[in-house]
Amino acid sequence: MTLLAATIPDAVTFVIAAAICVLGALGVVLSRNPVHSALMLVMTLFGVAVLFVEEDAQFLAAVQVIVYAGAIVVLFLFVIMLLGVDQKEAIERDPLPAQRPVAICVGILVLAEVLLLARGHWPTGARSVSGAIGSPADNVGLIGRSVFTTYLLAFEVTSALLVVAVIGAVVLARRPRPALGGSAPATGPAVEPDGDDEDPDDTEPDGGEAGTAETVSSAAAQAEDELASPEVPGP
Amino acid sequence: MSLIATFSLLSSVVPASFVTPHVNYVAVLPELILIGGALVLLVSGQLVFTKVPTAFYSIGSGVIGVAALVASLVIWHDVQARGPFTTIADSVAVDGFSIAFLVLVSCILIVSSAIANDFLIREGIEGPEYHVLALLAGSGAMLMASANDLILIFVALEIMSIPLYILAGMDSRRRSSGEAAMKYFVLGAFSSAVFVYGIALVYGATGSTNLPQIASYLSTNIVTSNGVLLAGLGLLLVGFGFKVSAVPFHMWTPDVYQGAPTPATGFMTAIAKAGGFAALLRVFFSTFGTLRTDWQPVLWVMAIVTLLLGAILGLVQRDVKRMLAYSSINHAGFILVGLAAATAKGISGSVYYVFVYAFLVLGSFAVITVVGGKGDHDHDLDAYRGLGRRQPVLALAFAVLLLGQTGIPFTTGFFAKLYVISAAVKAHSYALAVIAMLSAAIAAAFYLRLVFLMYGVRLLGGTQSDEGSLKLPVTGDQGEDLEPADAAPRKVNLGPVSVPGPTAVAIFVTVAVTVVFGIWPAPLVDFVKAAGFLF
Amino acid sequence: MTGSFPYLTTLILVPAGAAVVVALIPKAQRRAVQLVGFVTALAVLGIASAATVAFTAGDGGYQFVSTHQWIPAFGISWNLGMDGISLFLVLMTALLFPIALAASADRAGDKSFVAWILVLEAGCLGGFLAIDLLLFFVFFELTLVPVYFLIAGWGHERRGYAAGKFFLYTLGASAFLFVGILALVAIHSSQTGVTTFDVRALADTHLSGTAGVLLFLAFTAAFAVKMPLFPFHTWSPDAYREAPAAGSLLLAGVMAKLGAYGIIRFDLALFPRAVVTLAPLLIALGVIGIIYGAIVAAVERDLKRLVAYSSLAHLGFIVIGAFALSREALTGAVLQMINHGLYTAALFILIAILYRRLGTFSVKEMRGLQRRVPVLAGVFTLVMLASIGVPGLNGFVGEFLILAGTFLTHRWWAVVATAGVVLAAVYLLWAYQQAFHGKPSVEPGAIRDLSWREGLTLAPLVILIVLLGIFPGPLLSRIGPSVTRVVTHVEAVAHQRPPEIGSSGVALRPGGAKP
Amino acid sequence: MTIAASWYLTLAAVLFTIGAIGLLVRRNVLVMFMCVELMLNAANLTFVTFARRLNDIAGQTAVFFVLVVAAAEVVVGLGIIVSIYRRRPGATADDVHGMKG
Amino acid sequence: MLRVVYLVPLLPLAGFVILLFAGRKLGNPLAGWLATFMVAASFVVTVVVFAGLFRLSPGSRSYTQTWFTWINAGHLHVTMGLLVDPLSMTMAAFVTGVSALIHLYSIGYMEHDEDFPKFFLYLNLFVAAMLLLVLADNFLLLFLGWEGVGVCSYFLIGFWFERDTASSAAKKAMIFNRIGDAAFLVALFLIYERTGSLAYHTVFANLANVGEPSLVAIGVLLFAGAVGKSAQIPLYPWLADAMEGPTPVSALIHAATMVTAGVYLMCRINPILYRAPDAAHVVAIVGAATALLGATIACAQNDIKKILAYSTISQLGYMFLAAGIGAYDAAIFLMLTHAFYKALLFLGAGSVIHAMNDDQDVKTMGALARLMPITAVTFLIGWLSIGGVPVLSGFWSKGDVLLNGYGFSPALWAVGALTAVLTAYYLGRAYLLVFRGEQRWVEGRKTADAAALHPHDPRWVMSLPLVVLGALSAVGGLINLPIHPDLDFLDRWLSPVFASRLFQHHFGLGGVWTFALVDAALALLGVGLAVAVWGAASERPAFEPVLLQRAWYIDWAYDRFIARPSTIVATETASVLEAKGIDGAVNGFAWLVRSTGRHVRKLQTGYVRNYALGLSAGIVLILAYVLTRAS
Repeated sequence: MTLLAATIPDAVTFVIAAAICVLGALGVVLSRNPVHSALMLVMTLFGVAVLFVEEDAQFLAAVQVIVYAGAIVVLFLFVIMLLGVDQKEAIERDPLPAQRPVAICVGILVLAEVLLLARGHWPTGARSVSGAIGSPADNVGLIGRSVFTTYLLAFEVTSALLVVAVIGAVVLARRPRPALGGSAPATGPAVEPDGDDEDPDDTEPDGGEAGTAETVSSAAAQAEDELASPEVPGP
Repeated sequence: MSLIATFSLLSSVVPASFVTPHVNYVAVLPELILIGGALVLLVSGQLVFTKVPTAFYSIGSGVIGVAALVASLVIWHDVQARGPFTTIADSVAVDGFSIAFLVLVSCILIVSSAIANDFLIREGIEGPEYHVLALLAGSGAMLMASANDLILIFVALEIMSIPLYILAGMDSRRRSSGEAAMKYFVLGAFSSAVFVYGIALVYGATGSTNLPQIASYLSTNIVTSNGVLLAGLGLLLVGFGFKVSAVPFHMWTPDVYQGAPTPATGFMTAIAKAGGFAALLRVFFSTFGTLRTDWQPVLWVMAIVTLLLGAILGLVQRDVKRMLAYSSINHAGFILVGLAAATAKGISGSVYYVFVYAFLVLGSFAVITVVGGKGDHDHDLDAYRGLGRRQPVLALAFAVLLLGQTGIPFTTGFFAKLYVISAAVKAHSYALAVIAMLSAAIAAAFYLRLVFLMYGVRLLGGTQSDEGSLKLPVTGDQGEDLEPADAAPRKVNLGPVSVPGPTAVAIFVTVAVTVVFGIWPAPLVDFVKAAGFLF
Repeated sequence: MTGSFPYLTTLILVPAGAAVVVALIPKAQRRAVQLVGFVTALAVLGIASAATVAFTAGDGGYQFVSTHQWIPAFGISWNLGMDGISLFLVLMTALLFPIALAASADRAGDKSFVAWILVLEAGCLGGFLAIDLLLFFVFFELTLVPVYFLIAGWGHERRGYAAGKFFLYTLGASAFLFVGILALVAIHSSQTGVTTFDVRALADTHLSGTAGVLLFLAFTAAFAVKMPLFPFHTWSPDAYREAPAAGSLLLAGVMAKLGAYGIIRFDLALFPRAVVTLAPLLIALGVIGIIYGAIVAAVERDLKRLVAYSSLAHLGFIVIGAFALSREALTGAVLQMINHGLYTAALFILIAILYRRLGTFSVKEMRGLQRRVPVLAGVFTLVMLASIGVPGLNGFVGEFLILAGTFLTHRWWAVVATAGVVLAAVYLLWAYQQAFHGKPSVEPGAIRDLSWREGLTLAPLVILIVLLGIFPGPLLSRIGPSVTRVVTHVEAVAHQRPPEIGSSGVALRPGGAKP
Repeated sequence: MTIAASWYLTLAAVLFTIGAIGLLVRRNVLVMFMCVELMLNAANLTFVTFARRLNDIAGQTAVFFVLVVAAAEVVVGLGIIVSIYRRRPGATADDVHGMKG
Repeated sequence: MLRVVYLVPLLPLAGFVILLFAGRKLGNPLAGWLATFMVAASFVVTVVVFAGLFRLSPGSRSYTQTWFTWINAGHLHVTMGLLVDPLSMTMAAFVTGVSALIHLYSIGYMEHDEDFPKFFLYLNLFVAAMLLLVLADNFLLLFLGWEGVGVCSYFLIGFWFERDTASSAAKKAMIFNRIGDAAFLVALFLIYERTGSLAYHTVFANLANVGEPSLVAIGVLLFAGAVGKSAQIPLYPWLADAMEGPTPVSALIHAATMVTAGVYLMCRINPILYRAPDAAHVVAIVGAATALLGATIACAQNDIKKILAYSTISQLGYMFLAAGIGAYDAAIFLMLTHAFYKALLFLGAGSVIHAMNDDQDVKTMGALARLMPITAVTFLIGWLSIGGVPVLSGFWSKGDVLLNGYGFSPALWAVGALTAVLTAYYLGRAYLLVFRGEQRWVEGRKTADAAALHPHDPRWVMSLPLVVLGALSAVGGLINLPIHPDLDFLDRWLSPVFASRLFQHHFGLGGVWTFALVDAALALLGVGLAVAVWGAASERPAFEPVLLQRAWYIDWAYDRFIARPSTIVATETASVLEAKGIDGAVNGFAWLVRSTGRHVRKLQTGYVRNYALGLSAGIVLILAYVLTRAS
């Protein structure tokens, strides 16, 4: 009924945008192909952008489209292509049988709890503590102002965050350095035979049940790993 | 601040009634030193064309750490003189509490840079990245400690965490390192999403993200329908709980600790505990202190579960790093005990605990780094057999650190426990206190197992009976149901262990701190007592 | 009344410092290590004797009190004091350590061994001297570490198991003590506003019935395990068995007393009402311990474990003495702590000597030793008789006082406990018969009798065993006043207690004929 | 008269939940990250809505920061994925479970 | 003169100390001579003190010498001090005297033993302890001596410790004694609680305000102690086994002195028994029963020392009977004479055993009279004396007991009389089998050396004691002739101690004479019986029923119903309750923690999605809790 209380355009916009968001979100989760997921994500992002406009956050709406849809998702797609992991994921059945039902129950519970807690009166806080939103025209200016006043420090230190991101990308994407001494150099991507996923080189067998079996196998795995390190020509 | 200039040009549309807040640069000097230092370190290598030795970067970051320490102490005197204050539009609080953590983080950086140095050389990892990331993470931790605004806390949290994700994945030759990074990152991202949502809800419920304003709002108005507020609070707790690896948000801990490069693990433990608890304590105690009755029970339960689970699971580990991971969970429980008391004494107790634990854990992982040997492989219990004979000094140091974690008198660990437990007792939560101490006793079992392996097993000229003592079908014994060593022909180095100089110094420092402040804790106690009075 | 010379502080610091010195001596210098260790132990003995001489008999209060701030923020201070109860425990400790070093000649050059022994000495002395609750706890805990290393590093086959069990069991129990101490202090400071751990101040904390009982239980849990008291004793047979000679000797001789001492010093002083309420329970446990220990010992084939169980029995006596709340019994308990220390130490040394000769602790593998090693057998007999409690030897005086005093307050328990006298004879005589009587199993000259060195090690103990049996006066006259203080303190509360526990109040005066 | 906040916030909560569930059920690490993005967007929507209802700009600014953080996270996350995939192409989140217990 | 009394116990003690450190150097026989000298000297001192005491007026014949405070705690104040009064001096005199003789005898008896010095070491210690026992001026010091003699008897029974029988016998003796001692201790506690002291005079002075029940309890408990020490029912079996010790030991400890300590104790506490008649009756009845039991068993034994042992038990029963009815002087009188003739008999037996190469079976002896005349004669005197043949010492002492017994209750007299007959009979049997009849010690014994046996009287060191004791047994009665009031020296000498508490029989002189005749008749009946049965034959199964040979199966019963069950209990306790129960609980807890860990760790699957799920579960829980708090 509150919905009806709203003006028709608003209501229509909201309903459509909300539908887009939810469908997109579901699409992200349900589509087997990561590329589709990414596209679905874009859909949601657009929906959210629309809602931003509805909520007088024009600047954010723009940023949402430019940065999120324009940059982040594209980044996703690049990686997908780069790694060629666009093969379908079999989502009919989950190898961890309990996972999916439990997950859904948990999700529903969280949602239910949040809604129950809110029970309709969400915003209870003080009004315009750090300045009013003002007219759409001023939106950018006001955000800028609050960024450089209230959130000055936060804004400045985000620079550090970005530096971290850059370094991280460099460090992680860099190819493994030739190992010194012990394990042989792995200049190319050292692809490992599948099937020994159980035992990465330096993990111990779970100590609990004193089974010679595991320990020996771990020793074996270790040996195998020593052999596995030498590089195999990249794909 | 060129950035400000450029941006202010862009936003020239807004009316000129624009005054940037006054910035007290001294107040954030340590953070600035770290960030700036990190950047300098990063580029310095590229400016010269010759290959820069790793030691250079290590020394550099060490120096930067010292500078930060000095700066922190300067602020300390400032506060002593003027009392606590806030600056940069109330987004930074400068009080005894934050300074305690500034000092701590600086120390952590100094010590760990020494440890990392030898590791990087040994493993042939070149370039400044490790140190740069460490410094930036440090700055994040510092910001978490002094941040006075939820948004800033969130940004700081990320500044601290993301480098840790990267550090965890840094040893690309060990597959477990990548696995650690992945797990840490996925869960970290998940938890921080939850955290943001929590902030959003709190914001909605209180109308601000600024801690003092939230506090004043809560103290002045009675929130009639506080559902959203409490939900937000709960989600914040999730975010923090993840960082400090409190049960049930701990599950990343063992895997990440085991997979990450050992020195990184030590650094990660110390820094994450410091930053996480700094923010957790400030937000819950000072900001939401009025809601004490609402969150205390949660923390109470959380503390108990954390204590017990850490102790019990640590008992069945073979991998030393994993074992210490669970031990760190147990310690997190102790720190939560201090918070659960929700008194000034409890807070300073927790701070004290974080403080001494940082050194204990840094030292311990330094030893593990050394014993781990080239390739960072030898982390099985067996690698410690007879260490007391092979490398007596190292073994002694490790023993001291382990006993410190056990909480034996005349180590800092004892007074840390004393501090938080007495706070808990003062708050009449006797059960919590007893459970905590019992969990410490359980945890002692696996510390002792290591000690026994180092000293009890007569490696040289060891008789059958000696080995026999390792596989008795009964409890209290050293690692019996972790299958006896001779059943598993692991290739662990049982030869002499060489300790590189810087690491030796670092270990010595940690041990010294442990023992000296263990015997004469008064100065540290007084220093930390001030932390009990937040801005 | 502080002595001009800081006896107590030096008592603790000398061995501690020496431990560091020993740790710094290069490994090769076994001779130096041995020398430093032994000389230090003797020096401590000297200081302790000096303190004993300087001690004013007839004054029941704390003497040589020395107080220094330690952690002002917590009201914790380096607060030492000595009264009649701790005096002789300290002296005994100071005596047993050099003996322990001498008894483990083969290890005495082992620098870490000596260092740990010295640390242990510092810890034990600190425990007996501290009158600041937390300081006491610190030392109480600290003693675990050296013992752990002594057992783990130099013990017998199952040392790992034994050491771990001992450490964890004790640590777990002292968790309660820890919380108890803090709770007591919290209550006290909430009442008076002063945060202090000083026993004398805490003694007049007003505790509600339940609070008192709970705190009492928390404290007693730790002490009971440390002693050990039935049924918290099962770590002791293993620990005693696996520990090296010096370890078992000090565990039984000194560390067990830390527990008993804790009961007398803290339980009685701090929770009189709870003590009066729960005394029957504790006495019951003590008596059960006496009987039970004797019974189990009777079928024990391993000499060291046998002594462990006999200790269980003897400490049972000490416990009932402590909780009988009569001056005779309490005096007896304190005296018995000394006595037990002496003859148990002697027993362990003798057993260690036998082990050195025969390589076994099992009486099944010994036969007719009296023919081969008559002197050793003679000493063993004497010590055995002392621990059986034959009058004329030290064991008897304490035992008699305890039982007589207990009889005044808890008649039937005392009667049952007296049965322990018979049982003690059973198992010790049995063991003696197994090992020393019968046709010798070893050839003449196959094993040596007591060497001079061993003889000298045992001599002080033997002399004291006889001397204290005939002439315990000097001890009693110094223990007495302090004991009187404690008992009167408890009685002062006892008079306000509900009547049903009463009757002993009257009986505390013997001779008052009752219908 | 506009739409009541409840609708937006409920929608946000729903998005958040979907994102969370997605992270729990999907095995492709990339998709898991996308789900995280969903959750962040839910948070953003919440912020903006509150900002509007409280007539307070801070909420919008917060979104701004969340965007930055999200960007940084994605970069690093993708870096990690790349480094993992290099060792073992086509690995899903489930394949990486060498360390346990 | 009295002041030198401290020398009495200290001289033997000094001997002990000297032997302890120099025994091996002195060696054989010097050590023996030293020990003997010490005891003899102590005897001399005793006599001196005795004389000194005698010179005092009867009323003031009590002197306490306090050395130092032994124990002083709470209200308990115990001194080390000696009490000199007629009773203690009488005891001291005969203890030292007899001991001296037996020491002398031992020099010969033990000459071939490799542990010769140790033997005298123990003997001296024993004498010292015994003297402390009798001279103590308080109960605790008495208890010290009491335990001391017990320990010495343990050493001496187990002197030949390489024999398992010996060492077991020693242990048995010690344990039986400890049982009695436990009762003794409880008695002491009760005395202390009621009177606030343990010194004789204080205790006896405060008896007035002690309730009779307590007194009865004290009396009975002390008697229980005495029962252990003096081998009365039910704690007597150890004494028979104690014969494993060297014969002089049996003579000294298990016949003359230690075992009579119980009787001494009963006499010492006469004030208590006087106020607690019930306790006294218990003493009398148990004593009578034991007397009869011992006598019956002695009739069927073949081991000469066992015969004497049971005879001792029986005689001790007599003494307790006397003490119980309040005829303390009679008890002491019997104790003295018994010390003479029983020591005599043991030493005689000792010489025989010596001559027989340590064979003790009377059935394989015989016809030794002409080969060992001195031994035979003295043994004969001993037999007749103990049998109560007129004018020999036994006649008077036993007569005294029987007389009082009848005066108290004819039933007791009947038991006593029967015992008297049996006594005369079984010792007659022993004498006849050993010294008369045809010799059976060649064919009777399997051992090859049988032919090589040349039985003969021992050398003088051993014969002299025989002769002296023989003489004493013969004329010992003189010290207390009831026939005329002026002749019962002992009674009058002891009267200050017992005073009016003595039992007064009301027979005139005539009555006494009639009883004397009856006693004589009984004795002769016994003797006649013995001669009739054993004069010729050596095998009379009819007179040696198995029941008696097996000592009424009492030992068997002890083993069956006490020893074995308790062993089982102990084993079970150790293996089940201790190992599985208590220690099991401890280890069980550790196991619990550990297995919890082993199971909980399974949650740590390694799948990141599981971890995320756990995290979400945490969220759910927290929100759920928050929900309860929300308004």
